Amino acid sequence: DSPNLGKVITPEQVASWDISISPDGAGLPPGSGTPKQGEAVYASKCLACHGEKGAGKPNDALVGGIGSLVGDKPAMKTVGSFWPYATTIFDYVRRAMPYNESKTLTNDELYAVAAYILQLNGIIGENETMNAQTLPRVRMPNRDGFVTFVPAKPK
Amino acid sequence: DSPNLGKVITPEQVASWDISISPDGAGLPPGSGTPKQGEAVYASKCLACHGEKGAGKPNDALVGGIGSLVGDKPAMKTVGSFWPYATTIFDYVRRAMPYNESKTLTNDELYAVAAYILQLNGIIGENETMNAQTLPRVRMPNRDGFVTFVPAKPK
Amino acid sequence: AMSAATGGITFPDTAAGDPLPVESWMKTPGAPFVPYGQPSEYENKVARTFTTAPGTTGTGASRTPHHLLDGMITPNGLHFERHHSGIPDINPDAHRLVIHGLVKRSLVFTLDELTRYPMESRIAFIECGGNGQLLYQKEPAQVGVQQMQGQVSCAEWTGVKLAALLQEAGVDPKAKWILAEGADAAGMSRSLPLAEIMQDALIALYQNGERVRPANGYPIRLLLPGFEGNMNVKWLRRIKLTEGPTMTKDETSKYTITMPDGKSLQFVFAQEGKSVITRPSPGLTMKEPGFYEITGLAWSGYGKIAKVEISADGGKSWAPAALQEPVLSKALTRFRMAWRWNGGPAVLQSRATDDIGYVQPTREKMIADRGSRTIYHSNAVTTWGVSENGEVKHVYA
Amino acid sequence: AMSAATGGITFPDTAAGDPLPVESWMKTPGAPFVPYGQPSEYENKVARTFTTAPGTTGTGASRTPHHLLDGMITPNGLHFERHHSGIPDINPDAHRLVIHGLVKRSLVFTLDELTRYPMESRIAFIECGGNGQLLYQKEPAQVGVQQMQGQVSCAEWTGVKLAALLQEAGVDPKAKWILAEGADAAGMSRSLPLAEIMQDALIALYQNGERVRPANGYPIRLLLPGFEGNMNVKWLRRIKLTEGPTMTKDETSKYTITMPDGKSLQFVFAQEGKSVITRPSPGLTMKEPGFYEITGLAWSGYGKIAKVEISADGGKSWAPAALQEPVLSKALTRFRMAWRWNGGPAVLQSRATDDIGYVQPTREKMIADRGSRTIYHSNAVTTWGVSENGEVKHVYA
Ligand code: HEC
Ligand code: HEC
Ligand SMILES: [Ca+2]
Ligand SMILES: [Ca+2]
Ligand SMILES: [Ca+2]
Ligand SMILES: [Ca+2]
Ligand SMILES: [Ca+2]
Ligand SMILES: [Ca+2]
Ligand SMILES: [Co+2]
Ligand SMILES: [Co+2]
Repeated sequence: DSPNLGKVITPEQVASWDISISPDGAGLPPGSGTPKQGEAVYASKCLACHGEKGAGKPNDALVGGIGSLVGDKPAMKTVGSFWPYATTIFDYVRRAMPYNESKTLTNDELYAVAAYILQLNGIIGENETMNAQTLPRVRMPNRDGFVTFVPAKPK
Repeated sequence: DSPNLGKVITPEQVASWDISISPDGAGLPPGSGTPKQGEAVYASKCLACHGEKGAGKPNDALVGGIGSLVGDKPAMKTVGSFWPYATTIFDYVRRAMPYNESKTLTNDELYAVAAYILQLNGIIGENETMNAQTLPRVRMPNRDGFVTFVPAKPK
Repeated sequence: AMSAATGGITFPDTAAGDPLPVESWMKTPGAPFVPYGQPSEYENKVARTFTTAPGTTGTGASRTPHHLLDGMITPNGLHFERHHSGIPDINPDAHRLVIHGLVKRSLVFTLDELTRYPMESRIAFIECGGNGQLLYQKEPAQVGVQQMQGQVSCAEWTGVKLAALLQEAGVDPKAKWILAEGADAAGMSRSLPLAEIMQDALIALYQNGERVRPANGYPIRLLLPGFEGNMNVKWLRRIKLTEGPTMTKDETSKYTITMPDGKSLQFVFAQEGKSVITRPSPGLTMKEPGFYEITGLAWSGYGKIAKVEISADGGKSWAPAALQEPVLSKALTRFRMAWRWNGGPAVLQSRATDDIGYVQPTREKMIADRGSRTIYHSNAVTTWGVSENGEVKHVYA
Repeated sequence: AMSAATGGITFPDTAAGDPLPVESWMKTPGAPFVPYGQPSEYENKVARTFTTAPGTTGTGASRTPHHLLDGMITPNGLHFERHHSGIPDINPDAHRLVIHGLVKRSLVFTLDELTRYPMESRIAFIECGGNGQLLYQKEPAQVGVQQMQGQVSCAEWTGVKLAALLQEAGVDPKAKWILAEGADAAGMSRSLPLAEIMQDALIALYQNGERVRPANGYPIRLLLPGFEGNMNVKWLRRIKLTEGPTMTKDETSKYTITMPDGKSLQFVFAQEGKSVITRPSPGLTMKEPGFYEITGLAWSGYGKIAKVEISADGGKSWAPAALQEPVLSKALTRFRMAWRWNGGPAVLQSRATDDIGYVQPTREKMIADRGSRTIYHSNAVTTWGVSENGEVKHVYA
C-alpha cells in the first residue's frame, strides 16, 4: 500500500532535463560539428578559462598527458589522456559548461567543441565531423584503462 | 589516575560567588533591616516592576493568595502564600533582583526588602528586624505544604 | 489533483503537460562557500517562537517547531530555551567552574583545563518542567505542537563527568546534595540529589559536535539526562556540596506540583514518559484523502521508550508504531506509522510506554490524579482532531 | 602552573589569590530570544576552511574543523561541502524529482508530495572520495586534521526510501544502474549500481532535524550511507534507470584510483575503514606534561567500527581505545583513550578495524598497493608527531 503521490510524466515533458548521454551514444541529439567550427565556439566561450588550444590556466587543461599514466612523473590526466568515452565530453560540456552559463550551448556547438577538443588531442582528424553516429565511435586512448574495483569481503 | 587539573581555591576567593543561603540560615551575611527601611528600598528599586505594596504588574505579585492553594479558584502563588522558607527571599533577591542590576544590593538592603515583603504579607510585624538570626526563624504560612515526589518504580 | 483510489489500487495522476523548466539555478553558478552555514532562506518560518515577561530581556521560553522537523536530533539553532535573565555573553577565558562546600579541597577550573578531561557523549533530551502545561487548561488551547510541546529538544551532548571532578575534590560523606548555579544575571540555581546524579551528570562543553550554544549554556552547562530541564543549569559557574537542599526559588516557588489538597509535590526530578504526534498536527492541513505518515516523538526520563501506540479514534483502539533506531535511553525517540486518511473526521493520539513499564497517562487520568492547580510536569496524551476538510486542531478526546 | 607529579599522586596547584570576579554578565540581563540561534562570537574560529578553483564561484571543497569538535554529530553549519558550481538557491516549490528511463511509468514528485511519504532516519557519515589525499604526497604536508581529513562529516539524515519510489514507478528488469543528477549549474551526475543501493538509499529531506542545508543539497539530496561522497548527489532532480553506467565525468575523469601500472580502478563505492585522531592534533599545542585525552573519529563504509587501536610510539605498540556508544553502521564513531604525556616526543596513530574485519592500512601499505598516481580514497593511518615542547605536527612514521 504505497502512497502513490507522484504524477505520470511524458518523455516530452522530461526531455528538457534528460541531458545524459550513454557511452553507446543513446541520448545524443541531432546536429553535428567539425573541429574548425568548434575552434570558433572555443575561442568565444572556453578559451578564457581553459587556455590557448586547451592548454589550461586558469582552469583544467583539456589537452596533453597522453602516455603520462605510467612512469615516474606525475600523471597528467586530461580529456585526451584519460577520458575513456568521447560521449562524456558531450554530456559534461552540455550540463556544466561554459561554467558561467551552463546548458546554453546548441547541439551543433556541442558537437563542434567536442570535435575541436578531440582534434586538439590528436584523436580525430581535422576534417572529421562529430554527430550522434560518429561521436560514440571515437576510440579514446585510455578506453581500456579502467578496471572495476573489487570491494573487501567479510573476513 | 585522574587528570587533577583544577587549582585549589580558598573560601575567601570563593566568597564573592558563594551567595546561596540554606533554609537553616547558613550563608546569611552580617547586617539587618526593618520593613520600614525595606519600603524605601522597594520604592526605589522594585516598585516599578512589582507594583504598589507588591501587588504585582507588570511582573510577579509578591503579596497575596494566602489560603488560595485549595478550593475552586485558581491558586495564587506568591512569596507570602507559597514560599516555604524566608531564606529563599534573601537568596533569590540577592542573586536575581533588581532584575536589571542583580547582585548589587547591600546586605542591609536585602534584609530590609525581605522584611518589607514579609510584613506586606502579614508574616512579620512592622517592628521586627530581619538579620542572620531572625530571618531563618520566620515561619512561612506554607512551610508544611511540600511533600517529596516519589518517582515511578519499575514494573 | 486528487488520486483516484479504486479497489485498493491507486493510479497516479498525470502531471500538467508543460516541459520541465530549466530554472536559472541550473544554469548560473550558485553561492560561494561560507565559513559557517545557514538554512535556506525559504525555511525561515522554521523558527522558534517565544514568550517573554513584560519589560524584561529574555525572561521566558522559546519553543522548538517540532511540526516542521523530523528525526531525533534538534539542530542547535532550534533547541528550546528557558532563560531567566537573557542570554549572557560569557567570555570563555574568564569563565570558571568552582567546586566547594563539603569537599576535602575546593577546586576551580578554567575551560582549557576542563577541555583536557576525558569526555563522554550522550544523546539526550532536555524538557522544561513546564512543557505541555496547556493541557491543564479546562478548554483545549487552539495552538499547535510547537506551543503545546515545544519545550523539549534533543542533542548529542559531550562533556566531562561531574563525578570525576567531584572525586578530585574529595566528597565529604555528609554531602547529600549539590547546589548548581549559573553565571547568568539571574544566578539560576537548583539543588540536586548527589546519589541520583553521580552516574549520569555531565559538565557539557559540546552540543551536536560544536561548543554549547550561548542560549544553551555556553561555555558549559550541566546535563542531567532525563531530569527536569531547569535542573540542567546553564552557564554553570559553581557546584556547592551541601547536606540538604538549598530550597532555591526554582525548587519551591516554581517546578512543584500543587495537588488538589493544596500540598505541593517537590523534587520531581525525572520527566515522566511522554509522547506527542508532530505530523499531522495543527497548522499542517491535509489537502486530500490518501496516504500520510503519522510521526512524532516519545521520551522518558526513566529510560528507554519501549512502545508507542497510536489511536486514530480518540483512544478506543490502539496500534503499535514503529520506533526509529537507535532507541536510546533518555533521548527523543521518533515513532512512525503509515496511515491512509479516508477523508472523514479522525482523532489522533499517541501513548508512550517506557522500559520500566511506565505508561503515559490520558489527560483525564493526569487531572484526576493531580487536579489543575499546577502547570508543571504535564505528560498526558495530546490529542489532534482531524476535520473533514483536513484541518487539524487541538482537542480534548 | 604545572602539576607536580610525585609517585603517581598529583597534587593540585593553588589558584591565584584574588577573589572570583563578579563579571558584568552576572549582573546585567543578557541577550533576548532570537528565532534561530547561532554559536557564541567567541567561537568564530570554529569554521570551515575552503579551497576554490580560480575564477569560479564555489567550485571546490570546504572542510569540517574536527580538531575543535567532539561527539559524533557534525553541526549543520560545519558539515563539509564539495560543490562543482556553487550552492544553488533552489525554490522548493519549483523543485521536482523525476524518475524515468527503464520504468513502467515515469513519475514526477513535488516536495510536498515527497514530504508525505514514510520517512526513515539514519545517522550516517558522508566522506568525499578525495578526503585524506595529502597522504599520497611524498613529504608530510604541514597541515592539521581539518586540511588533512576535514572532508568527512556525520549527520542524522531523514528521508524517503528511494526503493519505495522506484517500486511505484515499476522497475524494468533490464535496469541495472541509475543515473542521479543534481539541479545545480554543474548538473552533477553519477551512475549508481541499482542492486547495491536498493537497501539503503534515501532521498534525504532533513539533516539533523531541520531541512537539508542548501550547501548539502536543499531541498533534497541522495544519501547512500557508506558510499563515496560524490555519489550522494545533492539538489537531486532526476533519477534515470539505465542498463549500464552513464560514464559521467565524475566517475571516469575523477574518483578513480590510478594504479602504478596506469590502469584505474573505477566504481570504488564504499569508503573503506578509516580513523583519525582529532585531539591532540596540529594547532592544539600541549602546554604542559600531564593528562590528555586522545580522541578521534573512526568510520567504515562497510559497516560498524569494531575496534580502534592507538599507538603513541609510531605503530610499535597498540592499545584499544574505548568506543563511544552508540556505535552505528556507516556513522562516525568517536573513540577515546586516556593518555598521560610525559613531556617527551611521541608519535600518535589510530587504526580502525570494522565489523567485516577490514583493517585500516598504514600509509606504506596503501602506497605499496596503489602507488601515488591517484588522489582518491586515501584511508591510510594519519600520524601526529608530538615534540618535546608540546607542538603537534603531521609526520610520516
Ligand atoms: C569561467 C570559467 C570556465 C569557462 C568559460 C569554461 N570552463 Fe570548462 N571548466 C571550468 C572549471 C572551473 C572546471 C572544473 C569544474 C569542476 O571541478 O567541477 C572546468 C572543467 C571542464 C572540463 C572537465 C576537465 C576535466 O578533465 O575534468 C571540460 C571538458 C571543460 N571544462 C570544457 C569546457 C568547454 C568546452 C567550455 C566552453 C564551451 C568551457 N569548459 C568553458 C571553467 C570554465
Ligand atoms: C525591571 C523589572 C524588575 C525589577 C526592578 C525587580 N524585579 Fe523582581 N522580578 C522581575 C521579574 C521579570 C521576575 C520573574 C523572574 C523569572 O521568571 O525568573 C521577578 C521575580 C521576583 C521574585 C520572585 C517572585 C516569585 O513568586 O517567583 C521576587 C521575590 C522579586 N522579583 C523581588 C524583587 C525585589 C525585592 C526587587 C527590588 C529589590 C525586584 N524584584 C526588582 C522583575 C523585576
Ligand atoms: Ca496522485
Ligand atoms: Ca580563548
Ligand atoms: Ca526555568
Ligand atoms: Ca595542576
Ligand atoms: Ca513553500
Ligand atoms: Ca565531487
Ligand atoms: Co522549565
Ligand atoms: Co568528493
